[in-house]
Amino acid sequence: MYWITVLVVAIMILSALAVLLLPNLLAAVAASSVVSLALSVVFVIIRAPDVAMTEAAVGAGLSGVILVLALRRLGLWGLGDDNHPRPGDSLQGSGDDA
Amino acid sequence: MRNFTSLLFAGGLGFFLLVLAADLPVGAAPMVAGEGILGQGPEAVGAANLVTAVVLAYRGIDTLGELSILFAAAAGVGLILSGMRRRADQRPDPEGGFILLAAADLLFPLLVIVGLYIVLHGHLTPGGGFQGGVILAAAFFLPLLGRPGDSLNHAVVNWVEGLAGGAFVLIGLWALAVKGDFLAPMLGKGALGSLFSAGTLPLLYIAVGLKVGAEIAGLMSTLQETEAAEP
Amino acid sequence: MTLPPLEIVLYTGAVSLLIIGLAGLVMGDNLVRLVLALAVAEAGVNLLLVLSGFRQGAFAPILLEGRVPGPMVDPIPQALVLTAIVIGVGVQALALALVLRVRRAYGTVEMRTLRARLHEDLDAAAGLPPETSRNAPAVERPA
Amino acid sequence: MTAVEIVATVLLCAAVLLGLGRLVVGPTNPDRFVSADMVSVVTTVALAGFAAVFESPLYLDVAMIYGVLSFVGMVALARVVEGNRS
Repeated sequence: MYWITVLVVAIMILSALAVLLLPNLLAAVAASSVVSLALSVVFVIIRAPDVAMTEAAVGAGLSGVILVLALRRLGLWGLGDDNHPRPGDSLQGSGDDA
Repeated sequence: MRNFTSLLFAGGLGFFLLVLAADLPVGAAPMVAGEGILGQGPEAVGAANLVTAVVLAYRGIDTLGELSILFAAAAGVGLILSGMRRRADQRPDPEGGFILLAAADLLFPLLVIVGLYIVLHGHLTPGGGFQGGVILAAAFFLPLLGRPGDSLNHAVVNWVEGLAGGAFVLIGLWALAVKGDFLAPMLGKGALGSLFSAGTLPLLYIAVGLKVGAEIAGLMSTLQETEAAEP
Repeated sequence: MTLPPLEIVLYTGAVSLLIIGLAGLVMGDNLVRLVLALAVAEAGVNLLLVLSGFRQGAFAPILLEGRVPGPMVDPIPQALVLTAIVIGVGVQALALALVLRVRRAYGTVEMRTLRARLHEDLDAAAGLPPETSRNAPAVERPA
Repeated sequence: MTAVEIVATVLLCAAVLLGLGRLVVGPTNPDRFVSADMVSVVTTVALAGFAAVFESPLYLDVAMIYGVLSFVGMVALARVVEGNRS
Protein backbone atom coordinates (compact mmCIF):
# COMPACT_ATOMS: atom_id res chain seq x y z
CA MET A 1 0.00 0.00 0.00
CA TYR A 2 2.84 2.37 0.87
CA TRP A 3 4.55 2.17 -2.52
CA ILE A 4 1.25 2.46 -4.38
CA THR A 5 0.61 5.72 -2.53
CA VAL A 6 4.09 7.00 -3.37
CA LEU A 7 3.56 6.15 -7.04
CA VAL A 8 0.14 7.84 -7.22
CA VAL A 9 1.46 11.00 -5.54
CA ALA A 10 4.39 11.02 -7.99
CA ILE A 11 2.02 10.70 -10.96
CA MET A 12 -0.08 13.54 -9.55
CA ILE A 13 2.89 15.89 -9.19
CA LEU A 14 4.34 15.00 -12.59
CA SER A 15 1.10 15.67 -14.41
CA ALA A 16 0.63 18.90 -12.45
CA LEU A 17 4.02 19.99 -13.78
CA ALA A 18 2.89 18.92 -17.25
CA VAL A 19 -0.16 21.21 -16.93
CA LEU A 20 2.16 24.19 -16.60
CA LEU A 21 4.91 23.14 -19.00
CA LEU A 22 3.17 21.59 -22.01
CA PRO A 23 3.12 24.23 -24.75
CA ASN A 24 -0.20 23.06 -26.14
CA LEU A 25 -3.32 24.14 -24.26
CA LEU A 26 -5.45 21.12 -25.19
CA ALA A 27 -2.69 18.82 -23.95
CA ALA A 28 -2.61 20.84 -20.73
CA VAL A 29 -6.34 20.23 -20.30
CA ALA A 30 -5.82 16.48 -20.79
CA ALA A 31 -3.00 16.57 -18.21
CA SER A 32 -5.22 18.43 -15.72
CA SER A 33 -7.81 15.68 -16.05
CA VAL A 34 -5.03 13.19 -15.21
CA VAL A 35 -4.24 15.30 -12.10
CA SER A 36 -7.79 15.02 -10.81
CA LEU A 37 -7.80 11.30 -11.66
CA ALA A 38 -4.75 10.67 -9.46
CA LEU A 39 -6.24 12.93 -6.79
CA SER A 40 -9.40 10.83 -6.80
CA VAL A 41 -7.31 7.68 -6.24
CA VAL A 42 -5.56 9.43 -3.32
CA PHE A 43 -8.96 10.27 -1.82
CA VAL A 44 -9.90 6.59 -2.04
CA ILE A 45 -6.65 5.65 -0.30
CA ILE A 46 -7.28 8.04 2.57
CA ARG A 47 -10.79 6.60 3.01
CA ALA A 48 -12.90 9.47 1.67
CA PRO A 49 -15.19 7.82 -0.93
CA ASP A 50 -17.61 10.76 -1.01
CA VAL A 51 -14.92 13.25 -1.88
CA ALA A 52 -13.35 10.81 -4.33
CA MET A 53 -16.67 10.49 -6.14
CA THR A 54 -17.14 14.26 -6.34
CA GLU A 55 -13.60 14.77 -7.58
CA ALA A 56 -14.08 12.04 -10.20
CA ALA A 57 -17.37 13.50 -11.42
CA VAL A 58 -16.12 17.08 -11.52
CA GLY A 59 -12.54 16.48 -12.64
CA ALA A 60 -13.12 13.76 -15.20
CA GLY A 61 -16.31 14.99 -16.78
CA LEU A 62 -17.41 18.48 -15.96
CA SER A 63 -14.22 20.51 -15.72
CA GLY A 64 -12.79 18.98 -18.90
CA VAL A 65 -16.01 19.65 -20.83
CA ILE A 66 -16.17 23.28 -19.69
CA LEU A 67 -12.49 23.96 -20.43
CA VAL A 68 -12.65 22.32 -23.84
CA LEU A 69 -15.82 24.17 -24.83
CA ALA A 70 -14.24 27.45 -23.78
CA LEU A 71 -11.07 26.69 -25.74
CA ARG A 72 -13.16 25.96 -28.81
CA ARG A 73 -15.06 29.23 -28.43
CA LEU A 74 -11.79 31.08 -27.88
CA GLY A 75 -10.47 29.68 -31.15
CA LEU A 76 -7.34 28.47 -29.37
CA TRP A 77 -7.79 24.76 -29.87
CA GLY A 78 -4.96 22.97 -31.64
CA LEU A 79 -2.60 25.90 -31.31
CA GLY A 80 0.34 26.36 -29.03
CA ASP A 81 0.56 29.13 -26.52
CA ASP A 82 0.93 31.80 -29.18
CA ASN A 83 -2.46 32.91 -30.40
CA HIS A 84 -1.25 34.18 -33.74
CA PRO A 85 -2.02 31.31 -36.09
CA ARG A 86 0.03 31.09 -39.23
CA PRO A 87 -1.88 30.37 -42.44
CA GLY A 88 -1.80 26.69 -43.24
CA ASP A 89 -1.19 25.79 -39.60
CA SER A 90 -3.02 22.50 -39.48
CA LEU A 91 -4.18 20.68 -36.36
CA GLN A 92 -1.94 17.70 -36.87
CA GLY A 93 1.19 19.70 -37.30
CA SER A 94 0.70 21.98 -34.33
CA GLY A 95 1.63 19.55 -31.60
CA ASP A 96 5.05 18.68 -32.94
CA ASP A 97 6.91 21.23 -30.88
CA ALA A 98 6.15 19.46 -27.57
CA MET B 1 13.79 38.94 -12.39
CA ARG B 2 10.06 38.73 -11.88
CA ASN B 3 10.13 35.00 -12.49
CA PHE B 4 12.97 34.57 -10.00
CA THR B 5 11.09 36.47 -7.30
CA SER B 6 7.95 34.46 -7.95
CA LEU B 7 9.83 31.15 -7.73
CA LEU B 8 11.50 32.29 -4.53
CA PHE B 9 8.13 33.19 -3.04
CA ALA B 10 6.56 29.88 -4.04
CA GLY B 11 9.51 27.85 -2.78
CA GLY B 12 9.59 29.70 0.52
CA LEU B 13 5.88 29.17 1.05
CA GLY B 14 6.32 25.46 0.28
CA PHE B 15 9.16 25.15 2.79
CA PHE B 16 7.07 26.91 5.44
CA LEU B 17 4.07 24.64 4.85
CA LEU B 18 6.23 21.51 4.91
CA VAL B 19 7.82 22.57 8.21
CA LEU B 20 4.32 23.08 9.61
CA ALA B 21 3.22 19.67 8.28
CA ALA B 22 6.25 17.93 9.83
CA ASP B 23 5.16 19.13 13.27
CA LEU B 24 1.66 17.70 12.98
CA PRO B 25 0.75 14.76 15.22
CA VAL B 26 1.23 12.05 12.62
CA GLY B 27 -0.74 8.87 13.11
CA ALA B 28 -3.55 10.09 15.36
CA ALA B 29 -5.23 13.24 14.15
CA PRO B 30 -7.02 15.13 16.90
CA MET B 31 -10.77 15.10 16.40
CA VAL B 32 -12.72 17.54 18.54
CA ALA B 33 -16.16 17.77 16.93
CA GLY B 34 -15.70 14.67 14.79
CA GLU B 35 -15.73 12.25 17.71
CA GLY B 36 -19.09 13.56 18.87
CA ILE B 37 -20.62 13.31 15.42
CA LEU B 38 -19.26 9.79 14.92
CA GLY B 39 -20.61 8.76 18.31
CA GLN B 40 -24.11 10.19 18.32
CA GLY B 41 -24.70 10.92 14.63
CA PRO B 42 -26.36 7.64 13.58
CA GLU B 43 -28.90 7.83 16.42
CA ALA B 44 -29.57 11.57 16.18
CA VAL B 45 -29.94 11.84 12.40
CA GLY B 46 -30.56 8.30 11.16
CA ALA B 47 -28.29 8.48 8.10
CA ALA B 48 -25.82 5.64 7.52
CA ASN B 49 -23.52 7.99 5.60
CA LEU B 50 -22.13 10.34 8.24
CA VAL B 51 -20.79 12.76 5.62
CA THR B 52 -24.37 13.27 4.47
CA ALA B 53 -25.38 13.84 8.09
CA VAL B 54 -22.78 16.60 8.37
CA VAL B 55 -23.63 18.16 5.00
CA LEU B 56 -27.40 18.29 5.43
CA ALA B 57 -28.13 18.14 9.16
CA TYR B 58 -25.24 19.51 11.23
CA ARG B 59 -23.98 22.05 8.67
CA GLY B 60 -27.13 22.42 6.52
CA ILE B 61 -26.94 26.20 6.47
CA ASP B 62 -23.47 25.95 4.87
CA THR B 63 -24.99 23.86 2.10
CA LEU B 64 -27.59 26.57 1.55
CA GLY B 65 -24.79 29.13 1.25
CA GLU B 66 -22.94 26.87 -1.18
CA LEU B 67 -26.07 26.57 -3.32
CA SER B 68 -26.42 30.35 -3.44
CA ILE B 69 -22.75 30.74 -4.44
CA LEU B 70 -23.28 28.27 -7.26
CA PHE B 71 -26.44 30.13 -8.29
CA ALA B 72 -24.51 33.41 -8.35
CA ALA B 73 -21.76 31.85 -10.47
CA ALA B 74 -24.25 30.44 -12.99
CA ALA B 75 -26.11 33.75 -13.15
CA GLY B 76 -22.80 35.56 -13.63
CA VAL B 77 -21.86 33.32 -16.55
CA GLY B 78 -25.24 33.95 -18.14
CA LEU B 79 -24.87 37.71 -17.63
CA ILE B 80 -21.30 37.92 -18.95
CA LEU B 81 -22.02 35.83 -22.03
CA SER B 82 -25.46 37.32 -22.75
CA GLY B 83 -24.18 39.61 -25.49
CA MET B 84 -22.16 36.88 -27.18
CA ARG B 85 -24.93 34.54 -28.26
CA ARG B 86 -24.43 32.87 -31.61
CA ARG B 87 -26.22 34.76 -34.35
CA ALA B 88 -28.60 32.98 -36.70
CA ASP B 89 -26.33 33.37 -39.73
CA GLN B 90 -23.36 31.75 -37.98
CA ARG B 91 -22.91 28.06 -38.60
CA PRO B 92 -22.82 25.92 -35.44
CA ASP B 93 -20.32 23.11 -34.98
CA PRO B 94 -20.76 20.21 -37.40
CA GLU B 95 -23.05 17.39 -36.33
CA GLY B 96 -21.47 14.33 -34.79
CA GLY B 97 -20.98 11.05 -36.57
CA PHE B 98 -23.24 8.00 -36.39
CA ILE B 99 -21.41 6.41 -33.46
CA LEU B 100 -21.65 9.50 -31.28
CA LEU B 101 -25.33 10.08 -32.09
CA ALA B 102 -26.27 6.45 -31.38
CA ALA B 103 -24.21 6.38 -28.17
CA ALA B 104 -25.78 9.64 -26.98
CA ASP B 105 -29.31 8.28 -27.54
CA LEU B 106 -28.49 4.94 -25.90
CA LEU B 107 -26.67 6.43 -22.92
CA PHE B 108 -29.27 9.08 -22.06
CA PRO B 109 -31.67 6.80 -20.08
CA LEU B 110 -28.77 4.94 -18.47
CA LEU B 111 -27.15 8.17 -17.31
CA VAL B 112 -30.47 9.44 -15.93
CA ILE B 113 -30.96 6.17 -13.99
CA VAL B 114 -27.41 6.28 -12.59
CA GLY B 115 -27.85 9.91 -11.55
CA LEU B 116 -31.16 9.21 -9.82
CA TYR B 117 -29.63 6.19 -8.05
CA ILE B 118 -26.74 8.28 -6.76
CA VAL B 119 -29.09 11.05 -5.59
CA LEU B 120 -31.60 8.73 -3.91
CA HIS B 121 -28.99 6.62 -2.10
CA GLY B 122 -27.06 9.65 -0.87
CA HIS B 123 -27.77 8.85 2.77
CA LEU B 124 -26.74 5.18 2.49
CA THR B 125 -23.74 4.95 0.15
CA PRO B 126 -21.17 7.48 -1.06
CA GLY B 127 -22.71 10.04 -3.34
CA GLY B 128 -25.57 12.44 -3.06
CA GLY B 129 -27.02 15.53 -4.59
CA PHE B 130 -23.82 17.09 -5.87
CA GLN B 131 -22.46 14.01 -7.65
CA GLY B 132 -25.87 12.89 -8.92
CA GLY B 133 -26.62 16.41 -10.13
CA VAL B 134 -23.41 16.46 -12.14
CA ILE B 135 -24.34 13.14 -13.75
CA LEU B 136 -27.86 14.38 -14.57
CA ALA B 137 -26.35 17.49 -16.17
CA ALA B 138 -24.00 15.30 -18.21
CA ALA B 139 -26.97 13.18 -19.33
CA PHE B 140 -28.82 16.22 -20.63
CA PHE B 141 -25.70 17.73 -22.20
CA LEU B 142 -24.46 14.64 -24.08
CA PRO B 143 -27.14 14.92 -26.86
CA LEU B 144 -26.14 18.56 -27.28
CA LEU B 145 -22.55 17.48 -27.95
CA GLY B 146 -23.82 15.31 -30.79
CA ARG B 147 -26.21 17.89 -32.24
CA PRO B 148 -24.74 21.34 -31.57
CA GLY B 149 -27.59 23.05 -33.44
CA ASP B 150 -30.13 22.15 -30.73
CA SER B 151 -30.30 23.94 -27.42
CA LEU B 152 -31.74 23.33 -23.98
CA ASN B 153 -34.99 25.00 -23.05
CA HIS B 154 -33.67 27.65 -20.70
CA ALA B 155 -37.10 28.53 -19.29
CA VAL B 156 -37.62 24.94 -18.10
CA VAL B 157 -34.10 24.85 -16.64
CA ASN B 158 -34.71 28.07 -14.72
CA TRP B 159 -38.05 26.80 -13.39
CA VAL B 160 -36.53 23.52 -12.16
CA GLU B 161 -33.71 25.43 -10.50
CA GLY B 162 -36.02 27.90 -8.78
CA LEU B 163 -38.46 25.24 -7.58
CA ALA B 164 -35.67 23.05 -6.20
CA GLY B 165 -34.07 25.96 -4.35
CA GLY B 166 -37.45 27.00 -2.99
CA ALA B 167 -38.15 23.45 -1.82
CA PHE B 168 -34.84 23.33 0.08
CA VAL B 169 -35.62 26.59 1.90
CA LEU B 170 -39.24 25.56 2.56
CA ILE B 171 -38.20 22.25 4.18
CA GLY B 172 -35.76 24.19 6.33
CA LEU B 173 -38.42 26.72 7.36
CA TRP B 174 -40.87 23.92 8.13
CA ALA B 175 -38.33 22.39 10.52
CA LEU B 176 -37.78 25.86 11.99
CA ALA B 177 -41.50 26.26 12.64
CA VAL B 178 -42.01 22.82 14.20
CA LYS B 179 -38.75 22.10 16.01
CA GLY B 180 -37.22 25.52 16.37
CA ASP B 181 -34.05 24.73 14.40
CA PHE B 182 -33.46 25.52 10.73
CA LEU B 183 -33.11 22.27 8.72
CA ALA B 184 -33.56 20.04 11.78
CA PRO B 185 -34.30 16.42 10.74
CA MET B 186 -38.03 15.75 10.51
CA LEU B 187 -40.43 12.90 9.66
CA GLY B 188 -38.99 10.19 11.92
CA LYS B 189 -35.76 8.32 11.38
CA GLY B 190 -36.82 4.89 10.14
CA ALA B 191 -34.55 1.85 10.20
CA LEU B 192 -30.87 2.70 9.85
CA GLY B 193 -29.68 1.59 6.42
CA SER B 194 -33.02 1.27 4.60
CA LEU B 195 -34.01 3.49 1.66
CA PHE B 196 -36.84 5.26 3.53
CA SER B 197 -34.86 6.44 6.50
CA ALA B 198 -33.18 9.57 7.83
CA GLY B 199 -36.37 11.67 7.66
CA THR B 200 -36.15 14.68 5.37
CA LEU B 201 -32.54 14.13 4.31
CA PRO B 202 -33.40 12.27 1.04
CA LEU B 203 -35.89 15.02 0.13
CA LEU B 204 -33.24 17.68 0.73
CA TYR B 205 -30.74 15.75 -1.37
CA ILE B 206 -33.27 15.45 -4.23
CA ALA B 207 -33.69 19.23 -4.13
CA VAL B 208 -29.92 19.74 -4.11
CA GLY B 209 -29.47 17.29 -6.99
CA LEU B 210 -32.09 18.94 -9.18
CA LYS B 211 -30.73 22.41 -8.46
CA VAL B 212 -27.08 21.51 -9.11
CA GLY B 213 -28.00 19.56 -12.24
CA ALA B 214 -30.12 22.37 -13.66
CA GLU B 215 -27.49 25.00 -12.92
CA ILE B 216 -24.62 23.05 -14.47
CA ALA B 217 -26.64 21.97 -17.51
CA GLY B 218 -27.68 25.58 -18.10
CA LEU B 219 -24.10 26.73 -17.68
CA MET B 220 -22.71 24.24 -20.21
CA SER B 221 -25.54 24.99 -22.62
CA THR B 222 -24.78 28.72 -22.38
CA LEU B 223 -21.13 28.04 -23.20
CA GLN B 224 -22.20 25.85 -26.12
CA GLU B 225 -24.41 28.59 -27.58
CA THR B 226 -21.72 31.25 -27.37
CA GLU B 227 -20.38 32.49 -30.67
CA ALA B 228 -16.91 31.32 -31.64
CA ALA B 229 -14.16 33.91 -31.87
CA GLU B 230 -12.72 34.33 -35.33
CA PRO B 231 -9.33 32.59 -35.36
CA MET C 1 17.26 4.05 6.11
CA THR C 2 13.78 4.43 7.50
CA LEU C 3 10.91 5.40 5.28
CA PRO C 4 8.87 8.48 6.19
CA PRO C 5 5.36 7.67 7.42
CA LEU C 6 2.48 7.63 4.97
CA GLU C 7 1.08 10.94 6.16
CA ILE C 8 4.32 12.75 5.38
CA VAL C 9 4.24 11.45 1.79
CA LEU C 10 0.66 12.61 1.38
CA TYR C 11 1.30 16.01 2.98
CA THR C 12 4.29 16.47 0.66
CA GLY C 13 2.09 15.71 -2.33
CA ALA C 14 -0.60 18.16 -1.23
CA VAL C 15 1.85 20.97 -0.48
CA SER C 16 3.74 20.51 -3.75
CA LEU C 17 0.46 20.53 -5.70
CA LEU C 18 -0.44 23.81 -3.99
CA ILE C 19 3.02 25.26 -4.71
CA ILE C 20 2.96 24.18 -8.37
CA GLY C 21 -0.45 25.80 -8.82
CA LEU C 22 0.67 28.97 -7.06
CA ALA C 23 3.86 29.22 -9.13
CA GLY C 24 1.83 28.84 -12.31
CA LEU C 25 -0.55 31.49 -11.07
CA VAL C 26 2.17 34.11 -10.50
CA MET C 27 4.35 33.26 -13.50
CA GLY C 28 1.83 32.37 -16.19
CA ASP C 29 1.15 34.64 -19.12
CA ASN C 30 -1.79 32.94 -20.80
CA LEU C 31 -5.18 33.52 -19.15
CA VAL C 32 -6.44 29.98 -19.84
CA ARG C 33 -3.30 28.58 -18.24
CA LEU C 34 -3.95 30.75 -15.20
CA VAL C 35 -7.37 29.11 -14.87
CA LEU C 36 -5.72 25.67 -15.10
CA ALA C 37 -3.13 26.61 -12.48
CA LEU C 38 -5.94 27.81 -10.20
CA ALA C 39 -7.61 24.40 -10.55
CA VAL C 40 -4.34 22.64 -9.62
CA ALA C 41 -3.82 24.84 -6.54
CA GLU C 42 -7.41 24.20 -5.50
CA ALA C 43 -6.86 20.44 -5.76
CA GLY C 44 -3.86 20.75 -3.44
CA VAL C 45 -5.84 22.71 -0.87
CA ASN C 46 -8.67 20.17 -0.95
CA LEU C 47 -6.24 17.30 -0.38
CA LEU C 48 -4.61 19.20 2.51
CA LEU C 49 -8.00 19.72 4.18
CA VAL C 50 -9.12 16.10 3.85
CA LEU C 51 -5.73 14.89 5.10
CA SER C 52 -6.26 16.77 8.35
CA GLY C 53 -8.91 14.21 9.30
CA PHE C 54 -7.04 11.10 8.18
CA ARG C 55 -6.06 8.42 10.69
CA GLN C 56 -4.17 5.30 9.76
CA GLY C 57 -6.11 2.07 9.99
CA ALA C 58 -9.45 3.87 10.20
CA PHE C 59 -12.54 3.18 8.10
CA ALA C 60 -14.63 5.40 5.85
CA PRO C 61 -17.35 7.25 7.84
CA ILE C 62 -20.18 5.18 6.39
CA LEU C 63 -22.01 2.49 8.34
CA LEU C 64 -22.61 -0.76 6.49
CA GLU C 65 -25.67 -2.67 7.72
CA GLY C 66 -25.91 -0.38 10.69
CA ARG C 67 -22.81 -1.47 12.56
CA VAL C 68 -19.66 0.47 13.35
CA PRO C 69 -16.67 -1.37 11.83
CA GLY C 70 -14.03 0.29 14.00
CA PRO C 71 -12.38 3.69 14.29
CA MET C 72 -13.50 6.02 11.50
CA VAL C 73 -11.92 9.05 9.84
CA ASP C 74 -13.19 12.56 10.57
CA PRO C 75 -16.32 13.31 8.46
CA ILE C 76 -16.28 17.10 8.89
CA PRO C 77 -13.38 18.01 6.52
CA GLN C 78 -14.83 15.62 3.96
CA ALA C 79 -18.20 17.38 4.08
CA LEU C 80 -16.58 20.80 3.73
CA VAL C 81 -14.38 19.72 0.80
CA LEU C 82 -17.42 18.17 -0.89
CA THR C 83 -18.99 21.60 -1.26
CA ALA C 84 -15.65 23.27 -2.02
CA ILE C 85 -15.10 21.12 -5.10
CA VAL C 86 -18.50 22.02 -6.55
CA ILE C 87 -17.95 25.72 -5.84
CA GLY C 88 -14.55 25.39 -7.54
CA VAL C 89 -16.07 24.29 -10.81
CA GLY C 90 -18.55 27.19 -10.68
CA VAL C 91 -15.71 29.64 -10.16
CA GLN C 92 -13.81 28.02 -13.02
CA ALA C 93 -16.75 28.48 -15.38
CA LEU C 94 -17.12 32.13 -14.31
CA ALA C 95 -13.40 32.76 -14.93
CA LEU C 96 -13.61 31.17 -18.37
CA ALA C 97 -16.61 33.33 -19.24
CA LEU C 98 -14.56 36.39 -18.28
CA VAL C 99 -11.68 35.13 -20.46
CA LEU C 100 -14.09 34.77 -23.39
CA ARG C 101 -15.24 38.35 -22.83
CA VAL C 102 -11.64 39.62 -22.67
CA ARG C 103 -10.79 37.77 -25.86
CA ARG C 104 -13.72 39.43 -27.61
CA ALA C 105 -12.91 42.93 -26.36
CA TYR C 106 -9.12 42.87 -26.89
CA GLY C 107 -8.52 40.01 -29.30
CA THR C 108 -5.89 38.31 -27.15
CA VAL C 109 -5.52 36.19 -24.02
CA GLU C 110 -1.85 36.98 -23.40
CA MET C 111 -1.31 39.15 -20.34
CA ARG C 112 1.55 41.12 -21.91
CA THR C 113 -0.30 42.07 -25.10
CA LEU C 114 -3.44 42.66 -23.08
CA ARG C 115 -1.69 45.12 -20.78
CA ALA C 116 -0.19 47.03 -23.73
CA ARG C 117 -3.57 47.34 -25.44
CA LEU C 118 -5.20 48.37 -22.18
CA HIS C 119 -2.64 51.18 -21.79
CA GLU C 120 -3.24 52.31 -25.35
CA ASP C 121 -6.97 52.46 -24.70
CA LEU C 122 -6.50 54.38 -21.47
CA ASP C 123 -4.18 56.88 -23.13
CA ALA C 124 -6.57 57.34 -26.01
CA ALA C 125 -9.37 58.01 -23.56
CA ALA C 126 -7.19 60.55 -21.75
CA GLY C 127 -6.43 62.33 -25.01
CA LEU C 128 -2.70 61.62 -25.11
CA PRO C 129 -0.91 60.87 -28.36
CA PRO C 130 -0.69 57.11 -28.73
CA GLU C 131 2.96 56.66 -29.72
CA THR C 132 4.93 58.48 -27.06
CA SER C 133 2.58 58.30 -24.13
CA ARG C 134 3.84 55.05 -22.59
CA ASN C 135 7.44 56.14 -22.45
CA ALA C 136 6.90 59.80 -21.69
CA PRO C 137 7.80 61.16 -18.23
CA ALA C 138 5.00 61.13 -15.80
CA VAL C 139 4.97 64.88 -15.23
CA GLU C 140 3.63 65.50 -18.71
CA ARG C 141 0.51 63.48 -17.99
CA PRO C 142 -2.59 65.39 -16.91
CA ALA C 143 -3.13 65.08 -13.19
CA MET D 1 -1.45 -8.84 -0.13
CA THR D 2 -1.77 -12.11 -2.00
CA ALA D 3 0.27 -12.97 -5.09
CA VAL D 4 -2.65 -12.23 -7.39
CA GLU D 5 -3.01 -8.73 -5.98
CA ILE D 6 0.69 -8.02 -6.35
CA VAL D 7 0.73 -9.15 -9.99
CA ALA D 8 -2.38 -7.06 -10.73
CA THR D 9 -0.82 -4.02 -9.06
CA VAL D 10 2.40 -4.32 -11.05
CA LEU D 11 0.52 -4.70 -14.34
CA LEU D 12 -1.77 -1.75 -13.64
CA CYS D 13 1.16 0.46 -12.64
CA ALA D 14 3.01 -0.46 -15.83
CA ALA D 15 -0.08 0.39 -17.92
CA VAL D 16 -0.51 3.77 -16.21
CA LEU D 17 3.16 4.66 -16.64
CA LEU D 18 3.13 3.75 -20.32
CA GLY D 19 0.01 5.86 -20.88
CA LEU D 20 1.52 8.76 -18.96
CA GLY D 21 4.65 8.65 -21.09
CA ARG D 22 2.55 8.88 -24.24
CA LEU D 23 0.61 11.79 -22.69
CA VAL D 24 3.78 13.81 -22.16
CA VAL D 25 5.69 12.78 -25.30
CA GLY D 26 2.83 12.18 -27.73
CA PRO D 27 3.64 13.99 -30.97
CA THR D 28 0.08 15.01 -31.85
CA ASN D 29 -3.01 15.95 -29.87
CA PRO D 30 -5.09 12.83 -30.76
CA ASP D 31 -2.28 10.69 -29.31
CA ARG D 32 -2.55 12.56 -26.04
CA PHE D 33 -6.33 12.16 -25.87
CA VAL D 34 -6.19 8.44 -26.58
CA SER D 35 -3.57 8.01 -23.87
CA ALA D 36 -5.62 10.07 -21.37
CA ASP D 37 -8.64 7.88 -22.16
CA MET D 38 -6.53 4.75 -21.65
CA VAL D 39 -5.23 6.02 -18.30
CA SER D 40 -8.77 6.74 -17.15
CA VAL D 41 -9.96 3.23 -18.10
CA VAL D 42 -7.00 1.66 -16.27
CA THR D 43 -7.77 3.84 -13.25
CA THR D 44 -11.38 2.65 -13.26
CA VAL D 45 -10.09 -0.92 -13.00
CA ALA D 46 -7.68 0.14 -10.25
CA LEU D 47 -10.52 1.72 -8.25
CA ALA D 48 -12.48 -1.53 -8.47
CA GLY D 49 -9.33 -3.28 -7.27
CA PHE D 50 -9.14 -0.97 -4.27
CA ALA D 51 -12.70 -2.02 -3.40
CA ALA D 52 -11.49 -5.62 -3.39
CA VAL D 53 -8.41 -4.84 -1.29
CA PHE D 54 -10.37 -2.81 1.27
CA GLU D 55 -13.10 -5.52 1.32
CA SER D 56 -15.83 -2.89 1.15
CA PRO D 57 -18.46 -2.40 -1.59
CA LEU D 58 -18.58 1.36 -0.97
CA TYR D 59 -15.70 2.08 -3.31
CA LEU D 60 -17.34 0.40 -6.30
CA ASP D 61 -19.64 3.41 -6.72
CA VAL D 62 -16.61 5.62 -7.23
CA ALA D 63 -15.38 3.38 -10.04
CA MET D 64 -18.81 3.43 -11.68
CA ILE D 65 -19.07 7.23 -11.62
CA TYR D 66 -15.55 7.53 -12.93
CA GLY D 67 -16.20 5.18 -15.83
CA VAL D 68 -19.45 6.94 -16.78
CA LEU D 69 -18.16 10.49 -16.70
CA SER D 70 -14.76 9.94 -18.28
CA PHE D 71 -16.66 8.87 -21.39
CA VAL D 72 -18.46 12.23 -21.51
CA GLY D 73 -15.23 14.15 -21.02
CA MET D 74 -13.43 12.22 -23.73
CA VAL D 75 -16.33 12.73 -26.15
CA ALA D 76 -16.05 16.48 -25.60
CA LEU D 77 -12.28 16.39 -26.25
CA ALA D 78 -12.79 14.31 -29.39
CA ARG D 79 -15.49 16.69 -30.66
CA VAL D 80 -13.09 19.59 -30.41
CA VAL D 81 -10.36 17.75 -32.28
CA GLU D 82 -12.61 16.86 -35.19
CA GLY D 83 -14.26 20.29 -35.09
CA ASN D 84 -12.68 21.90 -38.12
CA ARG D 85 -13.64 19.10 -40.49
CA SER D 86 -16.87 20.03 -42.24
